[in-house]
Amino acid sequence: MPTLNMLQAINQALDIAMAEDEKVLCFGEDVGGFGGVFRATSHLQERYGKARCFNTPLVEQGIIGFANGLAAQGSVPVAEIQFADYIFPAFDQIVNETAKFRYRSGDLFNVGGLTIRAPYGGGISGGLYHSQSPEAYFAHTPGLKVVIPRNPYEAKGLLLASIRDPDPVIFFEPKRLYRASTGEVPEEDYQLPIGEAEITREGTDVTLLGWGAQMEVIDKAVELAEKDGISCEVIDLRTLLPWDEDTVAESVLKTGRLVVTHEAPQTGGFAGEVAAAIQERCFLYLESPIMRVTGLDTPFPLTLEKEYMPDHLKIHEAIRASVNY
Amino acid sequence: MPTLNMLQAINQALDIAMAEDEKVLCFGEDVGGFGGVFRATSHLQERYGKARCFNTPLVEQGIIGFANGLAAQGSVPVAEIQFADYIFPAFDQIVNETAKFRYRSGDLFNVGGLTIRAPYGGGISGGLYHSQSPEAYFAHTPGLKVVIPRNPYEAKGLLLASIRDPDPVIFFEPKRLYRASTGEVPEEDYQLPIGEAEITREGTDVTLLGWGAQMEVIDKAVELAEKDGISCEVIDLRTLLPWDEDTVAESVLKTGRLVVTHEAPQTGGFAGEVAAAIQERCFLYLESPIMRVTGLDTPFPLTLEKEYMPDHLKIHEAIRASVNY
Amino acid sequence: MTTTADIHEPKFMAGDEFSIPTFRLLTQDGTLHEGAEAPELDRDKARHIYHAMVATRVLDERMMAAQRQGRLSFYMQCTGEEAAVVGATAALDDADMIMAQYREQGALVYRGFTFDEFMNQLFGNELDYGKGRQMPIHYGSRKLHYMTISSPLGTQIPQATGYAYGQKLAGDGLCTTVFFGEGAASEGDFHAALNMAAVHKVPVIFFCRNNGYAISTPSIEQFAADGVAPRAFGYRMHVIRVDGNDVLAVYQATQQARRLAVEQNQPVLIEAMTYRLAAHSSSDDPSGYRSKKEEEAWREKDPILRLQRWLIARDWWSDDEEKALQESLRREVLETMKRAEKRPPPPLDSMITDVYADVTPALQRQLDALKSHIRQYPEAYPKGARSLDPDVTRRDDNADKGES
Amino acid sequence: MTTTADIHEPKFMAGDEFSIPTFRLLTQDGTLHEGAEAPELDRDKARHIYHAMVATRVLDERMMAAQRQGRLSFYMQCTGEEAAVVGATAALDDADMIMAQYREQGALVYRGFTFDEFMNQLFGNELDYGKGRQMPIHYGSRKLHYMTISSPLGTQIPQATGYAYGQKLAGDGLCTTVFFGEGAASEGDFHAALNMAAVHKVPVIFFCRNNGYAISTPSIEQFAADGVAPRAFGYRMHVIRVDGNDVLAVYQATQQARRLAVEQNQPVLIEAMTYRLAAHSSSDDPSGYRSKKEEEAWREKDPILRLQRWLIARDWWSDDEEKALQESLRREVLETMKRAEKRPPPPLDSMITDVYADVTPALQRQLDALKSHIRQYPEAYPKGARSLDPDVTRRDDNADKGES
Ligand SMILES: Cc1ncc(C[n+]2csc(CCOP(=O)(O)OP(=O)(O)O)c2C)c(N)n1
Ligand SMILES: Cc1ncc(C[n+]2csc(CCOP(=O)(O)OP(=O)(O)O)c2C)c(N)n1
Ligand SMILES: [Mg+2]
Ligand SMILES: [Mg+2]
Repeated sequence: MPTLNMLQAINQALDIAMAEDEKVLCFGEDVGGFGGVFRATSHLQERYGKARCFNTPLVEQGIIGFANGLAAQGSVPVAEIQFADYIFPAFDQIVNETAKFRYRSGDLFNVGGLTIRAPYGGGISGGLYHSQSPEAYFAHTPGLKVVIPRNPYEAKGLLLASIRDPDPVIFFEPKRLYRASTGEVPEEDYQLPIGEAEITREGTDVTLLGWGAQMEVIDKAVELAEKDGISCEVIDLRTLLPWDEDTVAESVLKTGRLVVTHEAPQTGGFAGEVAAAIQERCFLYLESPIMRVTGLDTPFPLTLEKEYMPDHLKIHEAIRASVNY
Repeated sequence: MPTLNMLQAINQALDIAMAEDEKVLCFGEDVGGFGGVFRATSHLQERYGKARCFNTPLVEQGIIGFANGLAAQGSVPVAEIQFADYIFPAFDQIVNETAKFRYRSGDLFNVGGLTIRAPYGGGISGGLYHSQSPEAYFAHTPGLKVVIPRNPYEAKGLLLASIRDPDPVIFFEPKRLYRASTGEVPEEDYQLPIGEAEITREGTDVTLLGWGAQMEVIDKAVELAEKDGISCEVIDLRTLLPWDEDTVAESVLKTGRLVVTHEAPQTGGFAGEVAAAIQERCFLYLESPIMRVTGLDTPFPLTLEKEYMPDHLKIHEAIRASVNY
Repeated sequence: MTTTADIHEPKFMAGDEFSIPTFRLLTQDGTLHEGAEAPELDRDKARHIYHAMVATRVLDERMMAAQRQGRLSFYMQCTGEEAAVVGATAALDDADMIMAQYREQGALVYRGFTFDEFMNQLFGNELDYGKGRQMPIHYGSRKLHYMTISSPLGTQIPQATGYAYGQKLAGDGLCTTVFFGEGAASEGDFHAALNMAAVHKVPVIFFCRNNGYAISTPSIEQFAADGVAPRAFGYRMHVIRVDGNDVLAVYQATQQARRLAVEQNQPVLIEAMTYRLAAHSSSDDPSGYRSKKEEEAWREKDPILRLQRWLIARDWWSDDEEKALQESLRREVLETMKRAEKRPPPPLDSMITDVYADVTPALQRQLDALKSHIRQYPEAYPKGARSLDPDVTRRDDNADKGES
Repeated sequence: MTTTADIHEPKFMAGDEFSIPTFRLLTQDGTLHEGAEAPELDRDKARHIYHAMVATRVLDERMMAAQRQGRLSFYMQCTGEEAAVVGATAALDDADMIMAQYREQGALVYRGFTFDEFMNQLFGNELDYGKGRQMPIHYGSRKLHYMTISSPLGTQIPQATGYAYGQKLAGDGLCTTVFFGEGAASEGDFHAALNMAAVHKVPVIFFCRNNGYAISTPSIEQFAADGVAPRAFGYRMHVIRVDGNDVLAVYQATQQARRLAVEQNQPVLIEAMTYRLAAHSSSDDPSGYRSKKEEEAWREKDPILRLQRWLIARDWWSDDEEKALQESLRREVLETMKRAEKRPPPPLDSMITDVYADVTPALQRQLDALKSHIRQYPEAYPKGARSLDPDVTRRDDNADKGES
């Protein structure tokens, strides 16, 4: 199997989707001839023409408004927002329109064909506006699906599934991993399930839950914890909305402990949802409080980014605190 | 003391703030001569002139962009968004700009003078787009303050405090109570503290937490519960960001039980944050899981609104479930 | 990049260098303006247009009355603007997509949306295609190519650009027409939509109803420019301003705009100058912000009367027919309203369907919990409790949902 | 409401009826165009302008080189656009607010932002006014009335309208100038800003740097119109298009725009036609989307050389002075860079200050927890661990933060 980085895997998924279905279109700022500022859409315009892969004017609310209309018409738009930090001008189109299109029309119309791709997350010296993790905003919005891959293999399979999913999907790509994460990726077409978490490591003492780039960080923390003799079960949530409560709850019923981590600020972050739901379902089995290892409740910093990040050391400490509670 | 409804109390607060400080300006769609579609800004243009109270063009992102600039200049804008459902076109200006203005500039510039008022919430047969409770989106945004009053007295005191607060405040007004909630309101200028929850009823068996229009609903549920012999402590959170964890935690340490309620959909709603934080702080004292009574994870419906709402009966059932766990 | 001339003295322009005239054909008497020629329009089509305008007016008047009586929670009239919307719709192919704001019921009437269909939406009953989820007036019809209305203003404008781009790729010779008010044109989405349409050469018609007001805000507080039309120059887009109370002019302008859109992939902006004769909605009282005198002046420009006079002059219409039409329409409104009022609400399950294509396990759990709660307190939730009763025959959700 | 003429035949306009000329004074030789007159500009001011343009160029070249060497994480040049920004700034009152996009370092140089101040921001050290929170090039200076840059595009445009409205109410005779690219002008915020400024008669100058590209996107894929200037007609706003590489023309146009803004509360749109000669940023390589030939053609229109020739022709500048200036600037850049690199990072406490006016209890708890964590692993957080050391003398946070 060829070894690809995450960008190559994403590019391959787009290529497969466009080759298979001429209704699939890719567009966004600099997405056309240039292939996107991260080159995720490289060569797609060459292969599928300017009508199907193109630059848009610089207006995110327009990109998603346009994409909503296209999807309603029956096309399968894959719209790129250049950085997740710049998805907010499109917030109204996403939260009031995309998310509610099918419901409000009684399923006369829907924008299920829509996929929104956006690089997100920190660790690249991006400061306030090239580092944000806005997933929790969208995970509070019924009607959307929110999907985040942790490595190239997952990226390809989940992106293909997202494009073909009958509901609109926001696909956040951990940009820190774009070139840093490499792995074997089958050349052929395959899909990974949306709405299902994956247990990436089995263990008995504590459950670790994360998504995206945090999975790598969790793995490093788990290595440290296993040296302390703590057996960790690791879950990649993969889909934040609708999220796979059952898999997480079953794991916690077994381990009795849960640590959830994300880069976004703690207050109102998605770890809160997980903690709330799991304490309710697993109350009598919990041996220690569910812990959250997250970004600080501040905008994203630059010089002190390392200090801000929920890194493996902080997660390791949380694992210890959870086990020794 | 005169009896006012919530709109009159809000109008009085704006009047006092404008009379006291000529830097205070009120604007928004239909806010000028007409006094706003709910008449919250009645007579302000007459009294303070068109330069200080005026209609804006119909563009929420412009209203808040304009307000951010005004606040940075040293004015004290009170911008109205006609319905909270229409705040999303301004999401970028609020989340990327308002919230981060002071931090990113190292306090060279700030928009602390800004207050954004918006009617929110259901119960008025408004369907998807005149009923939403978007507070959780903003409560996940460090740099903002989010304040919600439960009655006319609170509305006046909290709004005056918000306008004068050195940080930007989003002030959500439970529109179902605009005319329905009446009460004694002192004529003079007074302020209520931002960032402090209020215990509105003391009790020993279970803590009930809410904000805005849900406080009235909680009170009805508590009446039922007290008939069952359950002693309820009721807390109005009042400020969602930054929220008063200490007051809630102290109460739960005493009662051992917590029910949180809001109208917004459950997943990713602010009750999740409260549950996550409180289970961590009060773990050993909790006698039952923290329960959430919220809207469904759907857009807001119309005909079946009553079924959707987290009403007193549902809260009463949750109280029972919590106590009988 | 630009290729314009040079000047060596600073000279500011402000758009007063040119002006955009108003295209008119019919006078209020029903005669043609001097030099004007009527568009090709046969008797049947002219009567169809007229019938749709009158039916819209009757529906509006009756439903506003019903709202005043407390039978309906909310209503919005389009009185005074019937010519703009019906005239435009008549110029389109019936399969062209229409994306409306909320004051375009005339387009639906023209395309054959029945009073029953209107009523089911207005009363949010079990036959409402929207399953009782949105406020009254949020109509939609898939079979009539009329996108379900959404309350947030302006959002439909870039959606129309996208929809039409899809139509262009599909190559089916259709276009999209999007209606919006001069107020909504202030939204950022308007700018995005027109610019993208011009850049990507999209077959879309942007139809602005400039009716003078956005709720209480007069258009002079909405923009400083001479209307919305001059904005087209900023996108290098074709534009025409038309008398919105002149159905013949609107019809002809839209017909030609459609040709530009479909044959040349040229988006077009049409600004129809008209007036919102009624209140903004049943929640509004315009006496707080405009004069009776102003309203009167516009009432004299009634677009329906104008067309009627033209038809009568051509012997295409008569007073008797008018009387019969008015009566039958009124009767029909009352009958359909009664039917719709009596229909049961949508079933409880409709609370969680259509959030996603398939109901998620979490939503199913929430519904199940809600159902057992309602079983405990059936009197508190009369609408919901209905569908718990196993005797209630539930309609097949998928039958006749305006699909075809 | 409009007051235009009537027509009785449908006629579409598309803005080709008029065109917006380009205002130019200086030829590339440094001579005046025929019929052109130089603006009033004394020797000192002309040299100040020239100095600022050259200093900006030198700073850009050196810092991009430093970035290439890995000394700096990121950089953005404004090469080729110095005349547009410095010329405009020179025409303003020094107390006028400037809201920039990110390619307007020339304005700061002109107003006296020192190389030390630039470097402290670029290296995000403890002297950075922004406390090391934003990426390089996000400068701000309160004392120089230069709003701290924010990366989201377009957001500063309506903010400028609001700021200027406040200035108008304050009655201090000042205005706001907001700079943005032709790409950013596609954002919805642009539309909001210009419309609101025209309606509310706000003393604001919208200065569009049309440099042909938004990263890789050429302006023909950004808009179909002849540049950004014609949009002004849509708002009934004064507009002028100017040769952005002609500092005299930019200076004079801005001077007159400022007069319209401050004396008549007329907002003005200025479109400066120029070219982004360098890459978009240090992360970009333009060879993927444009030709060397195109770049060469524009390199010949160098705005600095053009002004230099004009100055030399008037005996206001000499080759010797040029040499001395270049040398001293280069030396200064190197010295200040070295100083800034060596400075420590901002203290740990700066992680939680300025989120709110006062640190909240929750944030204090988060910082305390972070501190004890760092105490456990000091080697893992070298920057943070520094400020735990009680020996490190921490700077008074409030001293000299560009306040006055
Ligand atoms: C985004 C958004 N903001 C505000 C509103 C509230 N609102 C509903 S209608 C209206 C006025 C619309 O005026 P216009 O576009 O001119 O249409 P008209 O009512 O005149 O037909 C307003 C402000 C809304 N529905 N959506
Ligand atoms: C809202 C937003 N969207 C996207 C970006 C990413 N981005 C940064 S610069 C840029 C191009 C800007 O082009 P233009 O406005 O013409 O300015 P120029 O770089 O040419 O000076 C883009 C797309 C951003 N910073 N903000
Ligand atoms: Mg209107
Ligand atoms: Mg540019």
